[in-house]
Amino acid sequence: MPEAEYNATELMIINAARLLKDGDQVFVGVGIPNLACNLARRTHAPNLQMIYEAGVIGARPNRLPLSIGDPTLVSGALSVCSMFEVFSLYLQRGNIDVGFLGGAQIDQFGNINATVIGDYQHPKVRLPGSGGSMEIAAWANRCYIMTPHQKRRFPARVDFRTSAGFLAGRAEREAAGVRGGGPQAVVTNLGIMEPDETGEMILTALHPGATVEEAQANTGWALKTAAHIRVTEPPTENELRILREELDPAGIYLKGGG
Amino acid sequence: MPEAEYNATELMIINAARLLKDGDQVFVGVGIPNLACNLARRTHAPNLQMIYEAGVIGARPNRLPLSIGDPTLVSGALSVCSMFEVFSLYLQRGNIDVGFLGGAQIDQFGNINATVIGDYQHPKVRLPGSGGSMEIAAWANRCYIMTPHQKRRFPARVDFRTSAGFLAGRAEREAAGVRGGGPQAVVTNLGIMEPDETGEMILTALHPGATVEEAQANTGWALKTAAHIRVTEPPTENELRILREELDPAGIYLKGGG
Amino acid sequence: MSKLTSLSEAIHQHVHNGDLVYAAGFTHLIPFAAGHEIIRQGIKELVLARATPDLIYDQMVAAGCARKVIFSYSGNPGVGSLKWLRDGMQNGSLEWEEYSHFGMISRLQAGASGLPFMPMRQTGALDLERANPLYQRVQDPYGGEDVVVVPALHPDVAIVHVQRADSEGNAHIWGILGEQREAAFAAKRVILTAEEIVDAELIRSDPNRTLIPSLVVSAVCQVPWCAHPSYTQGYYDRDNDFYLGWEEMSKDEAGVKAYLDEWVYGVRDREEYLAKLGPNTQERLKPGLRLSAPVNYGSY
Amino acid sequence: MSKLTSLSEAIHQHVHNGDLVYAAGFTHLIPFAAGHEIIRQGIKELVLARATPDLIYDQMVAAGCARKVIFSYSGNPGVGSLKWLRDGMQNGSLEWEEYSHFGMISRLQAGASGLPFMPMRQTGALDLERANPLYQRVQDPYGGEDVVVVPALHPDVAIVHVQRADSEGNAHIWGILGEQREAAFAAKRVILTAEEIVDAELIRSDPNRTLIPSLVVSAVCQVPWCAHPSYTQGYYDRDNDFYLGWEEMSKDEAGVKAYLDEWVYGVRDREEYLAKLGPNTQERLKPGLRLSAPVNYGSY
Repeated sequence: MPEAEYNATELMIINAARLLKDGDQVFVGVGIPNLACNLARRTHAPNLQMIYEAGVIGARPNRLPLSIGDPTLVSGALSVCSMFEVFSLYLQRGNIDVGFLGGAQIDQFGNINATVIGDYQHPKVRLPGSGGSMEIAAWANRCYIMTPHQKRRFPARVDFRTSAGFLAGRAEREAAGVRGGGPQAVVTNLGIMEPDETGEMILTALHPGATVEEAQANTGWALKTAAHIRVTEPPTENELRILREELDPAGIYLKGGG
Repeated sequence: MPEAEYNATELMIINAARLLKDGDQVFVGVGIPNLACNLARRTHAPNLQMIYEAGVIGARPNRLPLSIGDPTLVSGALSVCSMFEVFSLYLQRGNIDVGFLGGAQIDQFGNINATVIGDYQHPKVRLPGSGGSMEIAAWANRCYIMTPHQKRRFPARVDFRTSAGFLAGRAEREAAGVRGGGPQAVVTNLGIMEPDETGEMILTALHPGATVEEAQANTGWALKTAAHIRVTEPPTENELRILREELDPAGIYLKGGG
Repeated sequence: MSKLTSLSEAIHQHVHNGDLVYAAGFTHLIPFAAGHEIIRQGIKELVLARATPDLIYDQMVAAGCARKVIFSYSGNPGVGSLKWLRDGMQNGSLEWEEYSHFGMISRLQAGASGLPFMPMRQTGALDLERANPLYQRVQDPYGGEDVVVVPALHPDVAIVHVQRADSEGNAHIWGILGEQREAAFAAKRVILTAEEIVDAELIRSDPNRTLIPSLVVSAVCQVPWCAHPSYTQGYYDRDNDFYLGWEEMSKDEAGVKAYLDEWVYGVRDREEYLAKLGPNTQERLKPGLRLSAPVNYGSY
Repeated sequence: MSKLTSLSEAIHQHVHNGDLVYAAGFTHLIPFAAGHEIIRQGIKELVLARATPDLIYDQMVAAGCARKVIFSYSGNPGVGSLKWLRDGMQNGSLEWEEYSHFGMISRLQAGASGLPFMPMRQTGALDLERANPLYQRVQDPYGGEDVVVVPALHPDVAIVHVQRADSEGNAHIWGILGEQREAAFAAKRVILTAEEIVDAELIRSDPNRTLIPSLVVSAVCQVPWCAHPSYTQGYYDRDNDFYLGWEEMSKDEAGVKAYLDEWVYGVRDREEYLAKLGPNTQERLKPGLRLSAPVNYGSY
């Protein structure tokens, strides 16, 4: 990548924000997904609504929340319900358009591991576990993943499937009767991967300056590429200004690298 | 019965009230069960708590409610929840000590019909149906029934089992794994029937002046009697005063005959 | 985006011949105005579902709107029976499907939760389970007793009355909650009627009170006194005189016709109904003030 | 009847060696004071259940109170991991039982509802279902996909912090509700801690806000700042500095020992903790006023 006036985190957030649609009901965690949603709201998706697994609907935070249960999410929100209710009435009921997911490993079919490196019963590295992600990955209409493009993060097969992408392929997910549409895009600092007709994640877009070779070198499986690889629009001055000046002026997430 | 200073309805309410214990959590409908609970609260059971199927806990009504969802039950109550919650968290969870039941027919084993006279698919007389009674009869620790002693109300077998007493006997109820203890007493204007060891309702008490013969003549099965039939204490002046002056001064229920 | 529209327009757009309608409300918040508008618009062949059909469904059945009722207690609470439902079931002109209260609202809870069914403990009373094949049994995989289950209910349209909402349909409800929320989440379309349309900031001042979110609402209608002769906690009392009087009024066809002619067909909308009801009745039903103590959400 | 007692007495009476404890709270209302009191009383072999173990269980595990954890997200939210839980699972010294959030709270919902199990739709992610044999499948009798089920959880004791309660334990809660209510209804015994004990009339002024009734409460304790470094909506903010700092503090045994010695063993109760915390920290965490708009229940 060429020297740029934006960093990898900003690039991912801005490209993720562009995937969101006006009116989307987004099940969102804190950190960079929160920034992507807020950026979308201030640009092309003013009616996007944020729903937090803590049970907060239509939050209007006055500050950047550190935790998913920050009190600033509650004061001035449209509605607050219990955790059981937000998972039942919103997520399981099919009322969520978009979910954001993350994890230590993402495989060729968008399955995610956020549970354990090594054997489950004898963990080499024990990770936090599912939280909400098992159900978000299953039941949101569309899921997006933001993660730096690194080989160890993209193994051909995850050690543990915390949440379902397309399993071993679209047909298997469909046979399982899982409601949502599965992962629609993995946004990295190099480009964007999207599922092909079999559910395999293939390279469909590159950010300005990034190459297919770079992407392949940082992916743990033989990365297929779309017939026509799109080059993403570079972040605009407006997008960067909103992110840096309005949303994260202290650079808590933007400087942290995601 | 001799000419008395109280009527049949008052007699039933007062005897039902005496069956309630201090601290009982009572799932209560409007009408005479409501009066029995309030009488108990003002005499021997000040800590009895009334819970309404409308989702009202610890009501403190300022007037006699006509319907089970009267607004006077809500204003000043301790807690209000949804119908699903009151049936789940309170009744099904086993938090209810006492339920009151009524119906058009009550049989030898305390099973109740509040659904239909005649064939279900081709009703001769269609009654309102279960409402909450199917679950109250099953899950309250103790159930009480108040009803005038009439042969048509006490058939050997009900046309339709809307709610379970002891089914065909205690063993069958136990085999069905039903949580609550079943009907503990049927209070009539003649006396009280209670279940024997098989679950059959037998005559255990007579009100002053009433006779076994009278009870038998008004019961649709061969009514067994306890070895020692108790004679109930007549209503006290204090009980009658509270009922008439404090609880139902307009005589809405007391004069209606139940 | 505002979803405000007239009740007449909302009914026209969202309630169609043959729909399964759930007009929610356990004694409280029963949307009589919406039922009357459905009668006026001559919508037919409806499947009318409610735990307690109450007078509103008795009137709609009498007016010829219904093919079938789904219910758990078909009475005039504290008074007697619902003649038109009772007769319809007795003479075979009205189909019905019946549950206990818990079975009925468990169907809504399953629907609201996106589940195929809800389990309930056994009650020992088998006759209704046998009469209604939608009751099923499921084994407890942990070795306990079988549970009874009912399938999810997804009404084509739910009609839900509330005290106050913003123009997008975020609604505060208090008092008896009945099955208001479950019906709204279970249904395919939701008509929300409100005593008051308020600024979104007022709704946002107490988000824990918002039981129905805009997300599930199709149309929002401001309809003061929508629930009369039922009631709206804090706004007006239940008109028990009317409930007592219905027993007599509904006794024969002439009585019902007179009522419908005067109070349904004879008025254009709830505003006219309210004017006809007159200030004395409104005065009689007005409760005194009894405010909730505030809570501090804090500014963060 | 008043159930007021000291937190120390409540813990002594209701929490025993080997108990399954559910100290509720999703980020909000986490009862740190109760966890510290359990540590001080030296209670051992506990099974600690929480959707998010959070720092409180990391401290209790570090202090040697726990035999096992039951959880669905074992991290320091927004910061990193919980070292003592992570190490315990990695080195085999700590048993664990794991769910997704929805699986975890569905266990509580089943427990609270008196059901043997709760159904959930399938998620396609089978590894956890395979790893935890308490996940089971049940056929949909209506012909749809099988559902996933989890069994009811009935904690021996739930500890639930609330904003305000009367002396009998009727409690108002607002802000993030987490699994407070479900834990209270599911448990065999409930210790309720409250920022304020208020007159029952204040509770009765807003019955829809009463999410936990006295009926299920065993003991009521007035414990201001019970939740610090977690927070109580409207009373004090989350102490994010502490959450960020725990990462470093908990890195080794010496760090944790220093913390426990100073802030747990070194104080007698929450009152001393609060005095030690000092007015500056309290001032820093105080939110501004943001009151809910009142509602009128009406006097009838």
